[in-house]
Amino acid sequence: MSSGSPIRVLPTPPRVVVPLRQHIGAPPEPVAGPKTLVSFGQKLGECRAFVSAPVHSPLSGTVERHTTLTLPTGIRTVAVPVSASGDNLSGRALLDEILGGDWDYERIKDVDPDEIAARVQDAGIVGLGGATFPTHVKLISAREKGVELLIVNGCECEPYLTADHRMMLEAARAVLCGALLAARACGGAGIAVAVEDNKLDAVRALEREAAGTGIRVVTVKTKYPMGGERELVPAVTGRLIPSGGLPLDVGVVVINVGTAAAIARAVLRGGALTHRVVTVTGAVHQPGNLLAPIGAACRDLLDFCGGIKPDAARIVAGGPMMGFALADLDTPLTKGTSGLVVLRREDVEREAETECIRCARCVDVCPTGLVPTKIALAARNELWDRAEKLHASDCIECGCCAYVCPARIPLVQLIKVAKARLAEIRRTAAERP
Amino acid sequence: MKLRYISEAWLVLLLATGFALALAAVDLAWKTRIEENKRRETIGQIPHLVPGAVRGQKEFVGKVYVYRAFDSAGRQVGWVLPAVGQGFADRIELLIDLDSEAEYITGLYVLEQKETPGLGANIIAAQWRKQFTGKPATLPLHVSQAAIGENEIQAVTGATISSESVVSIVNEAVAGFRRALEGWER
Amino acid sequence: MTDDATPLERFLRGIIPENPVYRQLLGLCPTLAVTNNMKAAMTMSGAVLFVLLGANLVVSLIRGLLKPHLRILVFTLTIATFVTIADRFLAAFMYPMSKELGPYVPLIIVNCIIICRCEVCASRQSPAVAIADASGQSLGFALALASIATVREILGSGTWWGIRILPAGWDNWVIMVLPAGAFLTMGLLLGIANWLGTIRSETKGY
Amino acid sequence: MNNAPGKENTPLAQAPTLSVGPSPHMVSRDLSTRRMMADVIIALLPVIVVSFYIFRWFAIYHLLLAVITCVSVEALSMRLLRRPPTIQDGSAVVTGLIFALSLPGTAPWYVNLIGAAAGIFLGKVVFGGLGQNIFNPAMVGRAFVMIAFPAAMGASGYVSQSTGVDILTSATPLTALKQMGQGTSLMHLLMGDTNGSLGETSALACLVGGFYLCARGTASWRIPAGVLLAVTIISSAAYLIHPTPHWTPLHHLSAGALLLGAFFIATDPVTSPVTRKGRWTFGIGIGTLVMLIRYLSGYPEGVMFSVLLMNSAAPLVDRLTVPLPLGGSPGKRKP
Amino acid sequence: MDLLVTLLLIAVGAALINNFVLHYFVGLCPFMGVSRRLDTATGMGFAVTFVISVASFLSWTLTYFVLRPGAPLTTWLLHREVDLSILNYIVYIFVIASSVQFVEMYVRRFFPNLHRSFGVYLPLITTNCAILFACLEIMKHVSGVEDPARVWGLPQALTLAFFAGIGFTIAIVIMAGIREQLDVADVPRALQGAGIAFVVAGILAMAFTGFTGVDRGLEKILKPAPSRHAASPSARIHSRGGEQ
Repeated sequence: MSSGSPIRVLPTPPRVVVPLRQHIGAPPEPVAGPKTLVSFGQKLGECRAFVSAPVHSPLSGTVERHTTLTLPTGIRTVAVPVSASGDNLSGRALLDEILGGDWDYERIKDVDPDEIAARVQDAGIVGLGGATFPTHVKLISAREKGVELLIVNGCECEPYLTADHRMMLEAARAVLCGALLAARACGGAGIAVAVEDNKLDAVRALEREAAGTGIRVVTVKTKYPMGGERELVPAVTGRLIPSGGLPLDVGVVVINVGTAAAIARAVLRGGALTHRVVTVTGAVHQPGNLLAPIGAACRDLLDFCGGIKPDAARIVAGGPMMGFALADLDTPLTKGTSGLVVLRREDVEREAETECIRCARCVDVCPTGLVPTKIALAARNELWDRAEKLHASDCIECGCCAYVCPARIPLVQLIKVAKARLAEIRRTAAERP
Repeated sequence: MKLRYISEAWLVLLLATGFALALAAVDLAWKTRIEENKRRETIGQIPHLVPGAVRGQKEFVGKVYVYRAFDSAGRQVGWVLPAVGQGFADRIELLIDLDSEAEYITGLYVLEQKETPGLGANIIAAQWRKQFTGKPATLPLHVSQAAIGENEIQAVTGATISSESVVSIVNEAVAGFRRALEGWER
Repeated sequence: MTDDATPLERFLRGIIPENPVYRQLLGLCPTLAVTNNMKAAMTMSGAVLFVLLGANLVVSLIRGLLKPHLRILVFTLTIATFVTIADRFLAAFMYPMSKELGPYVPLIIVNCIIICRCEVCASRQSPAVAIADASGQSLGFALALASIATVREILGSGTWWGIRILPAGWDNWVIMVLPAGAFLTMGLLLGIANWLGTIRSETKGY
Repeated sequence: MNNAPGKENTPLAQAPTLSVGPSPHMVSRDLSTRRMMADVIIALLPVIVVSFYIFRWFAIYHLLLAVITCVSVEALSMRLLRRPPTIQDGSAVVTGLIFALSLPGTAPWYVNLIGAAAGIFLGKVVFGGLGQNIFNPAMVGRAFVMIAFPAAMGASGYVSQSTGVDILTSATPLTALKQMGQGTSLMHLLMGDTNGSLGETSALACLVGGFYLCARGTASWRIPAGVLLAVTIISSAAYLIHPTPHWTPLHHLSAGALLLGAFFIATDPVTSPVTRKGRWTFGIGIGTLVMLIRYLSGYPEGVMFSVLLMNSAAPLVDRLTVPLPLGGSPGKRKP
Repeated sequence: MDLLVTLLLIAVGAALINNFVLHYFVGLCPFMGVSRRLDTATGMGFAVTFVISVASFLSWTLTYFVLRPGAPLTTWLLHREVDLSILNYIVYIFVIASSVQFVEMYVRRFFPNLHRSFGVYLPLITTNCAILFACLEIMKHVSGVEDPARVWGLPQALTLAFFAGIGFTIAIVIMAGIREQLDVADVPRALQGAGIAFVVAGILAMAFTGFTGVDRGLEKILKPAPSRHAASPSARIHSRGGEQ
């Protein structure tokens, strides 16, 4: 729906609320107190822990009193509100600053590999595909373990989202630049960009820019959840990630296209991660892809897209399969928000749940090869050892099972419960010597 | 040590003795009765099965186990051949009566069967068993729907398998007995 | 489960509240195997009554002299003897019934009801109590068997105690006299018993 | 979800009809339990039409009686159990249809009534209703009456097409084979102009409906494939050892309730395994048992028993065929 | 060859057609009691198979040589035919109790792993009627059988016992699988537990009815067709002469 609309820049909002904890790992500590003036790209949160990422101000302005809020993901965090003041880049200038302009492959050779990870950490880059795992951690452990291949994930993680697609079309060079840098940081891995076969224009754009760099552009089948590592890595390399393992275990590291572009910007231009491209789609008047400051209220994005249509019933941060429903339109945009999908009433209306008739559609669609219905039943009856035997912990929560379930059973929720409970059991077992 | 065992075991020994005595008494008192019950069921059937017979006597013809039926004058009037085989549901035990030349079947009695009640179990009906009377023992019998031929038996309604079982048990037993009889007498 | 119950209480308890079949799920093999007609079921109940009475009485009489580690041995010996007597009696005086019951009479030896009563009651109580207990349990057993046999014989043969009670046009449910019918009847009657039990406790409770 | 204090906390009312729900926020609309049951009924139509044509009023009468009985027993039981009514899901109708189609046309009314009631009650209600049952309700009902009324369940007559009114007394093709060694021509088996249970006579009708069901995805194609594979292999092997020109493997495939069973009865999702391997195992198991019963047992046909036997093994099959997660051996979990 | 066929028929009969639990109702207590979980059910099944084989071996030996009317050992010792079959039941129950003891000791000593997996069920087996029932079935074919050709030898007895155990295992394992699935089902309250287990057993018994006659079918295939009635009329008349 929005794949044809070029990336537009959200005009600088008067106020942003930047949550400090937007990633997996330790929360950063606030470093800009209330009433201090901050400039574009200045740190608002600094981190001590390794697995963490700093947070930067997306605009110049004044810090207000910190608040706490709960993100749709359920994470509770301190947030730093900043009121815009002074000069802020906007429009074309901002787009050029972040994605556009000239990206010189030659300069990459001169960058010290250790330097890359440090810059990435300092720029607060996390996985922008939605996982929000701090990227520097990934790069450093990839280098320690030694990887052969860096896959740039150009598959949209969910249906309806087009942010990555537009990114590859409009900023192919930035993406590839970031990929080259990341590969260098990993100790010189080969690079493959994986693009779904419904985005052939992006493939052409990438191939044009990739000429002479040794980067392969690989097309993969368009099939949700191809954006997940567990599906993508086998599709590209033929190697299966072992149960409970990471791509690293098979010598692969995966980064999102947005992340790659952010790496390029951080290393070559010294810019922090302050904006991201967000797809706003569904029941809005002008769906599109926006370059928006992290911390901007979702309301601002929706208003910029012409506002929501009258039959809108639910707004989802992320995609329709795994995203989180917003309870509040002022919820800030975070690093991991790849889209805002406005669903109509008829999309979200559910028939009443009925008994499972064991039709096994969930088994047929499960990309991980699990038996969702049985895990869900085990979870519902609190039979955790049975859930364990059914490999509940391997679920990637893609939601395919619940999507197809004719009995409308909330399979993913039940499996999530089982996963959480099993993790807890494992933790207690580990603590007990 | 040993003494302790005995001191603990005396009760068991006493009880065992008491029980043994009781059992011995039971055995003595009822044994003949039980034997009679059993006899009445097999050999005791002979006077009802073989016309003219008053008593039967156990006999081995070759290796085949059979009863000879005698009339009051002590002449042999027939053979009673116990036979067993697989029915539809479980084993079927039969007594097959043959004339003294083992040439004709003179009767059939079902000792034990567990066929489907109301269906296969109808093989015990006298009406059905009567068909066997007078059938030749020299030819294998067949089950048919209409029973026209000399060696044909009409199936019990809806229970072809049970009927076939009976017929094949009869065939096999009679054939075996006739072979044995031949060898035995030479 | 107080142990100071009077013989009468013991007797009554065995019939419904501690019914060996419906409440304790004991003695299941005969319950299912011999209940395709009333006569067989009642003969079996009689045999169980005899063995249980005999075993309970003997065990109760010698309870003071019993060493714990010899207990099971003595129980088994006693029960096996009484069962043999019952079996021979049937063979001598009720031969067709003895054939019909077949191995289920000797199987009384391992019928859990009897071992259980010897263990729980007779080895601790006076002969009077033990006899009351044995009669109560046997009566409970008989009632359970009768209930199952009634359903199975009526549906399966159209008769009750050999007397035709359903009209001649009745097509017998052969399944009822076969093993499958036994299991199904038992399951459903058990369900009904539980259901009645809950209703009773509910009405008592409020 | 937002419990931040102060002005950040915008009331929901400002966004008129914002609803919150768990992911995934969309569901596939083209499927529901009801739709699946409707699919089965649609797929059964060719079979039903053929049975109307061949058995005339017997078919109409049995189908109506069985469906009415099933639906009313289910409605009644759910009321007795004080559970919400479940008639609207259509599964009782499907049970009734399949049960009726598995009856011989000459079965007396009470056989139909008792079987349908036993099927719904013993096969479904006592387990807690749709989705919980272990055994296929229609087959439970049929087995119940098959064992209870063996005489009435022998298919003893059907209406001849040519005369339209006469009842032709003849054995079913498999009974004729088993008891008299007589074959039946493939054409008859295909078109259904033979004696047998109402829905089983026409192989063609079963195939048409079955393919629709598999194409719709309502039935898993693996189960019928497994059944037919096993039957083909076993009957071919037997044919090679002991050729019987009047009864080839093709006859085995198209006679009796095999196709009806493979496509409509074995594929009952509730009572079959959910894993892919499990479904193959289930189908092959049914096919093997059918051939075992046809060749060896006292019964001419064994689809019903085979389905029940494999139903009973389905939980085990499911348990033994839990697939490994993608790329995983379960022991290799990272701490 | 004939013996092998006979053994095959006994095996099929004991394991499938006349399954101890589903046809004879013996071994119901463990079948109902120990079938809640698959692993314990399997353990129980194997334990029963083991004990039933040992006990049947002992009871066949004792019945054949000592207890039955005209038993060789007794006759040799007492110089006359004595019928000790009144002691059958008492002997069997002690044979069972001691085989359980013996099996337990043996398994504990030599197969500790096995003992861990099903050792706990061994004491429970003493009162398992399936074992006694197997002894009684063997007795039926050994003691008091008038036709010596039909007296069972050890192979028949052991085949019956072992495959009865296998049949028990099949039944209890299937039951356990079903009950594990019923754990997550919404069974009406009054039927939960034993009630539904009985209904399942009933339907299983119905399903196992399908095996009826398999032994007969096997027999037909494996045993050569009964030889035709050989004797010719002339031979018959001839034989008649010597008879009177």
